[in-house]
Amino acid sequence: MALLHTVNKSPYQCTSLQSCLQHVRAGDTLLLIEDGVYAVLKGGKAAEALSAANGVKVAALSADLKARGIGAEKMIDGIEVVDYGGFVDLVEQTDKTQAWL
Amino acid sequence: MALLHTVNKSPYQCTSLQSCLQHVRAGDTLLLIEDGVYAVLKGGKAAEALSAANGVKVAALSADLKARGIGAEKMIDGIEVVDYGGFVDLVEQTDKTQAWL
Amino acid sequence: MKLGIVVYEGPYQHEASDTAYNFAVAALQKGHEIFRVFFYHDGVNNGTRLTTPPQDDRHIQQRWSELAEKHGLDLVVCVAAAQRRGIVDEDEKNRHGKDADNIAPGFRISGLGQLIEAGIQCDRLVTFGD
Amino acid sequence: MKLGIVVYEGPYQHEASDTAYNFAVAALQKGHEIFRVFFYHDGVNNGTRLTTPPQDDRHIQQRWSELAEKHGLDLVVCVAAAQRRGIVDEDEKNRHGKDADNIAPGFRISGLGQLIEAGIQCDRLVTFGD
Amino acid sequence: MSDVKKFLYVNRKAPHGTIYAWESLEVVLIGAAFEQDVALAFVDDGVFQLVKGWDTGELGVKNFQPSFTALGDYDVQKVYVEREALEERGLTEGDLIEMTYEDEDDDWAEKSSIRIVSREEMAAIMADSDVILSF
Amino acid sequence: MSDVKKFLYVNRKAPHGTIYAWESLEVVLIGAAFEQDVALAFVDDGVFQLVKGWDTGELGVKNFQPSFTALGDYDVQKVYVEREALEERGLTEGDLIEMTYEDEDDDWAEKSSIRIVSREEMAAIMADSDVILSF
Repeated sequence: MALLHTVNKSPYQCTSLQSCLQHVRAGDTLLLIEDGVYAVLKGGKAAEALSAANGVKVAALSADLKARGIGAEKMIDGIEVVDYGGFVDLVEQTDKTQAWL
Repeated sequence: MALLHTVNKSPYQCTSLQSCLQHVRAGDTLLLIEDGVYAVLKGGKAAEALSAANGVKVAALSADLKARGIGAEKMIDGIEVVDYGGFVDLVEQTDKTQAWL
Repeated sequence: MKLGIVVYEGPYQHEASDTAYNFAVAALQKGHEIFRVFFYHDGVNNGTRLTTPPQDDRHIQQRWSELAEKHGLDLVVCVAAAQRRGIVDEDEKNRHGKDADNIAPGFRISGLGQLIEAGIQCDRLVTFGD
Repeated sequence: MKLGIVVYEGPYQHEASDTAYNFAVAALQKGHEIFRVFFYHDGVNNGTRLTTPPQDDRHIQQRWSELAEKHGLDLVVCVAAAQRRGIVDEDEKNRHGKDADNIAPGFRISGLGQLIEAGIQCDRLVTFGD
Repeated sequence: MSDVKKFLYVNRKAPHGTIYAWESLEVVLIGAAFEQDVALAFVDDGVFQLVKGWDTGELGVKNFQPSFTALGDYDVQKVYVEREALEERGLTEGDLIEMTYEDEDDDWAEKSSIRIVSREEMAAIMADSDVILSF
Repeated sequence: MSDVKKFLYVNRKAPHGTIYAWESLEVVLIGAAFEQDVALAFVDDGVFQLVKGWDTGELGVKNFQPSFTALGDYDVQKVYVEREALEERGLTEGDLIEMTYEDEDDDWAEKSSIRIVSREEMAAIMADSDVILSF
C-alpha cells in the first residue's frame, strides 16, 4: 500500500517535512508542493534531510519551482520535476495520499 | 530601546521561536502566546532553547496555558505567567513590539 | 480514477485553493472523474460571490464556478464551517434570519457527511490546506 | 498609552482574533486608548455580519461590534484585502456592481493608509496573525 | 473494494491555535454514522489535543475536550498516539485524557481506546488504511 | 517624538505559499506617501521574496516581483537582508534581484538598496526602529 505524501511548507519554517520523512516507507513517494519546494535548494540546510530519504521517490511541482525562481541549476540531484498532470499521475500510481499540512 | 517579542507558534511545528531567540537582545522581553506557550513544557525538547535565553525575561499568557492544560507543575522554571492585562503592561513597559508570526 | 478533492483554506491568503484548482484542471484533462470538491475550514470562503480581486490577477471564485459549470463539478461547502465564517445561501439566510446571502454560482452548502461519502465513493482523496 | 491593534487572520480558523479581542478588552479596562483596530489579510473576514457560530460558542464578530459601540472603537477593514475576500459595504457594493453587502455594524472599509497612520499616531502597534 | 473502508484521521496540529483540531473532531463525530472502520492517529503536535485538564474559560472559547471523551459512544475504539511525539514534548500517557469504549466481544467490558505506538508502527498504520483524512 | 518615525517592515515568510509577502509589499507602496523613514528587513524565509527569476505563469498567480524592483522609485533606500538566512538556504547575494535607488546627495548616482547584514546587526536594526510592521 504505497503512499503519496505531499509537503507544502518550507522546511526552514516548519517541521512538517521532517515529520513526513520520519514516517515514509520504502516504495512511498514524496511530492513537494507550494512552499515545500524550497527543500530542494542545493547547499541549503534542509536539502541534507531530503538526500537521506532512502528508497523514496522525491518529486517537486514545476509550477511552484518556477514561481519561486528555482531552476534546475539550484536543485539537488535526484528530484523528479512534475507538472500538475504529473501530480495527478502520482496520485493514481499510489494507493492513497497523506497531506502533511 | 527594549523590544517585546511575541511568539504564537508551537516550537515543535515552527521555527519562529528559534528565530526570535536568535534576534533577542539583553533587556528584551519574550511573551509566549497561543500555541507558542507549548515551549514551556518541562522535559520537552523546545524548553532547552528557552532556558538558554540569557538576559531576556520570558513570559507566557495564562489564558493560553490553562486552555491547553499546562499547569505550573508542567512548566520549566523562570517563566512569568501573565494575564491579558499583564500582556498590556508588557507592551507599555517596552518600546515596541515585534510579532514573530 | 474517481477523485475527491478537499480544500481547507480560503482564496488568496494561502496557495491551497490555487493548487487544488490547477490539480483539478489537470485531472479533468487526463479524463479522470472528479466526484466532488469539498470545501472545509476556511476553504468555505472560496464560495462567496462578493470578491473583486485586482483585474490583473486570477479570479479564484469565478474559476471554480466556471470549471463547475463546464464539467458538472459538485462544489460542496460544509455547512457548519460556513456558518462560522459567514457563507450563506438562500436556505441558510432564511434559517438564521440573515438579510443577505453570498454563495457563488456552482457552489452548494451541505453537511460533513458529503466529505465522508467522498471518502467512501472515491478511489483517491487529495487534500489541500495550510 | 495610545494603542494600534492589527489583526491578520479571520475568525475561528486561527486564535489571532481572539487574542486581539481579549487584549483590547484588557487595554480598555486599564484605561488605555485604542486608536484603531486594523484588519488586514484574512483579518478582514472578522467584519462580515453573516456568521452564525454555534450557540454555545463565542460570537466573534458580535463581540467586536459591541466593543466598538461601547467604547467608540474605530474598526477598519482594509479595502484591498476586503476586495480579494468578499467583504463589502454599501459603497463597495455599488462600485463593483455586487448584489449584496455583508459588512458588520461598527466596521468600516478604508485604505492601507489607515494602518500607516496608526503606526504614526500610536505609542504602540501590536500585531496578531498566523 | 469491500463495503467497509478503513478511515484514518491523522491529527498533527495543536488545539486552539487553529481550528483544525476542533473541526477534525466534528468530522469524526459525523463520520461515525457511516459505519466505516474508523481509527484516529495523533502525531506531532496532534498529541496536545489529548492532554487533559483544559480550562478554556479565560481564553473564552468552547472547551471541546469532552467530545473526545465521548468518542467511545460513537464506536470509535482505535486511538493511536505516537510515543516519540509524546516523549519529545515531555509528555507521558498519564498526561492524557481517558478515552474508553465498551468491548462487545468481551461482555461489554470498558477498555481504553488509546494505544501508544511507535513511530514505525504509526507509519504502518497509515500504510494499512484505505482513506486518510489529514488535519 | 519627532515628526518622522522609523518604520521597519519585517518580512519573514516565503512568497506565494501565503499572501503575506505580497500584501506586505502593498503596505510599503502605500506607506511611501507618508514621508516616514522607511526600511525593509528580510529574515528567515523572507529572503526568498528577493530571489530573482520568478515565472508565475504555470502557477497562474500575478508576478509581483517587479514591484520590489520599483521600490527605489518610492524612495525606499534601505533593504536589509540577513546573511545567515541566505547562507542556511544555500543562497548568495547573486541569487537576489537588483534593487536600486538614486542618491540625491551624490548627484543622483544609482546605488544598490540591498544591504547584507549579520543576524546581530539585524537585531540592532529592529531595536533601533520606532514602529515594526511584522509580516
